Amino acid sequence: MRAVCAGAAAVSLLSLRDVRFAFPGWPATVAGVDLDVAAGAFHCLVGRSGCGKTTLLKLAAGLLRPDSGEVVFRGRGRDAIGPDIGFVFQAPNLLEWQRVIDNVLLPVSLHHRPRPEEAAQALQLLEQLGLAAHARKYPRQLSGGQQSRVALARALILQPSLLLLDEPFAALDAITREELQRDLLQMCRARGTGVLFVTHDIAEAVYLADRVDVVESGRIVQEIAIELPARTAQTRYSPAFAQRCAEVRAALHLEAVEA
Amino acid sequence: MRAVCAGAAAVSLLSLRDVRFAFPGWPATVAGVDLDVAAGAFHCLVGRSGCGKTTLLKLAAGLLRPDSGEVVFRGRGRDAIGPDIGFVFQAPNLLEWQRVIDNVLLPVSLHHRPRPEEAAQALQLLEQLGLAAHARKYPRQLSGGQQSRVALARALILQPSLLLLDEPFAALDAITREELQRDLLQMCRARGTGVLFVTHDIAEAVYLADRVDVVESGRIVQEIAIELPARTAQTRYSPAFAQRCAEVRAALHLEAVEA
Amino acid sequence: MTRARLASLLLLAALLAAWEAACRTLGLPKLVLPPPSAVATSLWQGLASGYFWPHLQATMLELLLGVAGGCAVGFGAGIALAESAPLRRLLMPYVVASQVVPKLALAPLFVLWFGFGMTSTVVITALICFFPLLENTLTALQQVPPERLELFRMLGATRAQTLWRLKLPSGLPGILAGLRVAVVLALVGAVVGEFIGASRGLGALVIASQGTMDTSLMFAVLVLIAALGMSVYQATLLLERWLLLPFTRNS
Amino acid sequence: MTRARLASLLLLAALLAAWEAACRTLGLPKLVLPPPSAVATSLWQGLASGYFWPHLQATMLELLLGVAGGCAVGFGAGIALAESAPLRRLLMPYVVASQVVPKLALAPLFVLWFGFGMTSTVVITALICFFPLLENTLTALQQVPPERLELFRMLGATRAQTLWRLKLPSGLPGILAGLRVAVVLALVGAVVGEFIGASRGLGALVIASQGTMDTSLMFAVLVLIAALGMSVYQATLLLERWLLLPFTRNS
Amino acid sequence: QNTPPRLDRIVVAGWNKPITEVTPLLVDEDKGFYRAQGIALEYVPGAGSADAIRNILAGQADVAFSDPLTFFAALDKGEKLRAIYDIYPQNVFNVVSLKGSNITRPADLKGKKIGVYSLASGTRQGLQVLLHSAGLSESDVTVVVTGLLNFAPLMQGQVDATAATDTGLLIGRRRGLPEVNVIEVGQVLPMSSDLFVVREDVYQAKRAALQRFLRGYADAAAWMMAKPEEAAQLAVKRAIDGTDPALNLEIIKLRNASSVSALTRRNGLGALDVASLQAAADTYRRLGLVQKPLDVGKVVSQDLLPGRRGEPG
Ligand SMILES: Nc1ncnc2c1ncn2[C@@H]1O[C@H](COP(=O)(O)OP(=O)(O)OP(=O)(O)O)[C@@H](O)[C@H]1O
Ligand SMILES: Nc1ncnc2c1ncn2[C@@H]1O[C@H](COP(=O)(O)OP(=O)(O)OP(=O)(O)O)[C@@H](O)[C@H]1O
Ligand SMILES: Cc1ncc(C[n+]2csc(CCO)c2C)c(N)n1
Ligand SMILES: [Mg+2]
Ligand SMILES: [Mg+2]
Repeated sequence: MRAVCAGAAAVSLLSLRDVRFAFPGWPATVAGVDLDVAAGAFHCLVGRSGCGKTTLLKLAAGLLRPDSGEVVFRGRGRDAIGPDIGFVFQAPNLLEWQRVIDNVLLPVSLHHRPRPEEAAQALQLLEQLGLAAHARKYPRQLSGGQQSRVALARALILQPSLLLLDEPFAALDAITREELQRDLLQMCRARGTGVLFVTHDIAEAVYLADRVDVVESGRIVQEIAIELPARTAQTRYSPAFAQRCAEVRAALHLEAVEA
Repeated sequence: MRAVCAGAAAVSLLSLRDVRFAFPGWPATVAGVDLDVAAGAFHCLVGRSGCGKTTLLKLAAGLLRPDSGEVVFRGRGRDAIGPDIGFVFQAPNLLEWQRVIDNVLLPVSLHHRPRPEEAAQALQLLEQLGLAAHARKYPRQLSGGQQSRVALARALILQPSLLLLDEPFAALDAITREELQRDLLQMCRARGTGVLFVTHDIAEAVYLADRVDVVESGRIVQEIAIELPARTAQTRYSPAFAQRCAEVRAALHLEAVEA
Repeated sequence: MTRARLASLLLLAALLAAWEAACRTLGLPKLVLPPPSAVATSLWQGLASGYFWPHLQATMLELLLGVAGGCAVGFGAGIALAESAPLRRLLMPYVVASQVVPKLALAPLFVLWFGFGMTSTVVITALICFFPLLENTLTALQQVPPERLELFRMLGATRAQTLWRLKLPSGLPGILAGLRVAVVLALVGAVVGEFIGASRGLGALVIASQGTMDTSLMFAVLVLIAALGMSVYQATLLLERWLLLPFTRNS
Repeated sequence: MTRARLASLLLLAALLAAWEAACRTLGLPKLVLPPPSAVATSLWQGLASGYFWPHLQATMLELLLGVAGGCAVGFGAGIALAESAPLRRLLMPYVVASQVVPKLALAPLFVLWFGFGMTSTVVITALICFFPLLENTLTALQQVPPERLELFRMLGATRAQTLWRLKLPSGLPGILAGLRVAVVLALVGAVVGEFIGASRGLGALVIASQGTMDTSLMFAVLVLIAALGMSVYQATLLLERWLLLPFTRNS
Repeated sequence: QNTPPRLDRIVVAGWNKPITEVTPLLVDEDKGFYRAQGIALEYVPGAGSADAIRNILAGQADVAFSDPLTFFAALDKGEKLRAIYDIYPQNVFNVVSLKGSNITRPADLKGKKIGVYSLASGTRQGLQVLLHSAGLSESDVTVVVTGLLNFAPLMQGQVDATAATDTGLLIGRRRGLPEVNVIEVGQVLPMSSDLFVVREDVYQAKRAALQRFLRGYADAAAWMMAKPEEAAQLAVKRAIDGTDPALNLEIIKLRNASSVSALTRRNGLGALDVASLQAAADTYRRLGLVQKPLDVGKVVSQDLLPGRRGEPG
């Protein structure tokens, strides 16, 4: 699948060119990043806490304006943010006065009163995320992991062509996590969605990504292409998988931790 | 070390006896839990998102009152919550109008104006958590993982005899995470701190715990004793470690995820 | 609930008893402080004879119109000023000026502009009650957590949508605190408006009863005013409880 | 900032010009609406001759004392009522009653109780201005995120600590909105209090100038009142900006 | 039935709410004094004579119910006004003190604490006139504002004397005021208490209607004198403060008394005493209450008065 798109710059969904950003009065947080996400491509960003991943994602989304460099989404500058990007914030960021189902339908209801088929679609999404029983609860009545799944459903409801996900699975148990990794991957493959995915879980990054970008001090210091056969339940136990993981661990200087 | 304490019920720091709890109007969230944490013991709770881990932790802390059963901390009923328990909430829960250092010193400053040596201790803790440069920032100026580390520092500052930690490392990168796992373990060993630690990371649970409790639908369905030699940098790569991980994975029905 | 109400009633009874006793033992002239019994008699007579009704009606109508107008303006202006910092800097001095200048002194001008009768009183009422709502709306709308604002930007929400779907719901508790102050001030506004340019209404009655130094009648009217005030306040509380249901509901 | 101020001044100039023009072309009698030029003359004369100063001083002193007293009471009562639901149910009706009963009607009695001179005006001022602060404090203290409350319970904080270290700081923006309303109302209270029971102060001056039909003098006094109001409001804004620094500071 | 004749609308601006004192202005529905003259009468309230004058200046009303000083003050400010009817030729103001305080002459007021309704009220001006007659001024006494319940501080001993009106004193007595000394302002300055005042242009444009209005008012006043009991009963219904018919009757009797003078007995109700008004204007100028000299003869008109014809037989 990826081979189809790889070469053509024209299908690049999102591209960042030498993007720099500093919070006023502080040293640069993002210090010159070049990045391309093609339609259907799945990029993972890994890096130490505080290295600038969230800031990079917000720059890509147009929530922050770069001090220099440019961010281009579908050929246009990132001034008009639209519903064609799904964003999952690092914290769930739900509206506490709306029920789960209404939180999920929020992107729809900003355009029109949700139609029954859209409500059904939202319910199905919740079902898929294991939250069908919680649709009429308020966010305050959910566990942490449940809230983060609601946020994910909200980002997916409009079937955007680009997903920017900031540690969406961090609060999930291993089993839910692996299920959702599988489902997300299937969905993005099927729809040709481009994804920029921040995670701290190396296995997750390797399982999901076509390419893992290692961020350090606001720069992408290494780009690791992950060439694995189509993911199956066995992928995680294959030697190739373990080797890719080791590569990423090495890029993160992870073997250096002493007891 | 654990062998010293294991047998004696007298040194049980925290014990829950047939604790049950339901949010009013909803089915039981915690449905009969028995649990003992001895001084110096390190328990990990694992289980699917929404299974009741946070609720259980809050019951243990006395933040929620059980519908039936009893919670005993240091031989006393859990009516008076005191500073002898360090609690890390699932979300960072920092005071947004106080600087990082003041957030860390909050538990101290509720007793007296922090003395210089206490401020120094807080700074040292921040240093250890990789946040020394951020001590005078406000929480809104920190990344997600930095915020969660501040919350951890706040829970540790009073050197409590019991730590209740709700996914404290979920927002951290692998390298920081492994460093902090090592440091936490050392610290708790040295001080004889009892720990109840919620995590979704199986390797983390196995690395840290003397015992992993698997929670399912508000019940502890399996208790897996982890008998490994003292943890070193090599522990994670030992076959024994892999085997314990597999055991926990099995208990969590994790191998059942199909592609 | 019933216990609190009981306690409240008991306290009231105790206060009244103390007041009555003070009047009797100190031998205070009625002119200085009428005993509650005399006030009660006046109140009863006024109600039974129908003397109070047209005045009560007039005041209630003015109150209603004034609250409606004032709250609409206060809410609208609060939104406008919250959304536009230049507008705020431009207009806020005038808003403050409109508040500190005593309406009592301007009443003749209102009469000049709005004529006699209800209109000027309604305008005074609205003018008095719009300010707390404005201030609270202004503050509440600016207190939205920034990450929610980012969410709405991300969703491509228009400014109006961000306002209606995010800022207003999340500022609701603060706005409603302003509303509570506003309805209470509105009644004061209506009554004070009637002091000057009205020949009807509870305010006119207060002045008239002062003119005949009928202090027990005056107190009876004040009791009516207080009762009216408490009912609108209670109504606001009910409205508030209903509006805040999504924030409190647990099932 | 300077641009906004410029715009504000321009607007003021435009309004004044329109007013002056209206007075001249419509031939409105000076007694009804004096032209700004006449008001300016009166204002200048009053200031230059020193006629206004003692009155201004009196009003400012009353305002200061009234605001201090009213805010202390409003803040204290807001805290007490927020902390205790039974107390709230018990006392809130009385608080509301104290607000809706027009002080102007009670002023003669206040004079009897507190004597002539400053005290009764200060009491009226305090009585008028405590309510918005109370309501906003009440609301703000109850809006603390529950997880922060859990944190403080976990830390074994006493009730007082939870109040001072958590509820008050986190409710500060709302409380300060109440303060803004309170200081503005306080000036109204001081002026209205001076209508009755005082022979000094800007309120007394308003009434006196009404008596002599010196409308331009009355407007000049109203201008003074408005200026005083705007300065205390500005002072409150500065205080607010300073108090909210921890919420806004970025370096 | 005949179609009713077209009525001319006349709006009277009062200095107070529609109270018992002004019953002649409130009973048209029952007695038809004004309808009979082809006048549709309306009453608009005010808080003080200044409001009444302002209301006619602003065109909100045709006729103001104003005391002379307020009238003079408006003339002094350059307004074109005209007095057309003397409502109360008697001075109704007084200064009241408790019997024991031995204040019987204006000179006794020196150094005392004296209450007035408000700084804008006629009571204060009355006090000033009295003080002036004794060679004193406001600075020789302490003036305090008491509001309408002005006898309460007197009874409580918070003031030594209080400036009031005849009806105020009457009501005060009914509310428990003990024995008092009364200094009447009329002793010093016998003059009118209230006039009907109109704008010069209204005077010119609505002469006929005003004349009929005054006839209606004179008839109403004459009726109130002839049938005080009936008036007291009607006030219960029409006046905002008329709940007590017995009190109404006493007030009405006082107002009846202040509505007549030697001059009105000669020339009919409403006759204006130019000489006493001129004396009052001169006094006020000496008091500094008006600045310019005033020729009262030029601003009063007797030509709309009903004359003796208006008196009932
Ligand atoms: N206030 C509430 N009212 C009703 N149900 C609630 C409430 N709070 C939590 N729950 C439910 O209780 C269950 C357990 O919640 P809890 O937060 O303990 O889960 P958890 O094990 O910590 O999950 P996670 O790993 O996602 O944090 C969840 O299904 C949740 O929906
Ligand atoms: N408003 C701010 N002002 C100053 N510095 C900031 C601000 N926001 C973030 N930072 C700093 O910028 C750096 C990058 O933050 P960012 O949130 O992008 O990190 P991250 O890579 O997402 O980390 P994490 O994995 O912990 O979420 C951090 O060191 C943080 O302290
Ligand atoms: C009978 C009678 N009693 C009182 C007044 C009231 N009054 C007299 S002068 C004055 C000051 C000007 O506002 C006021 C209010 C009146 N006019 N006529
Ligand atoms: Mg981040
Ligand atoms: Mg949880």
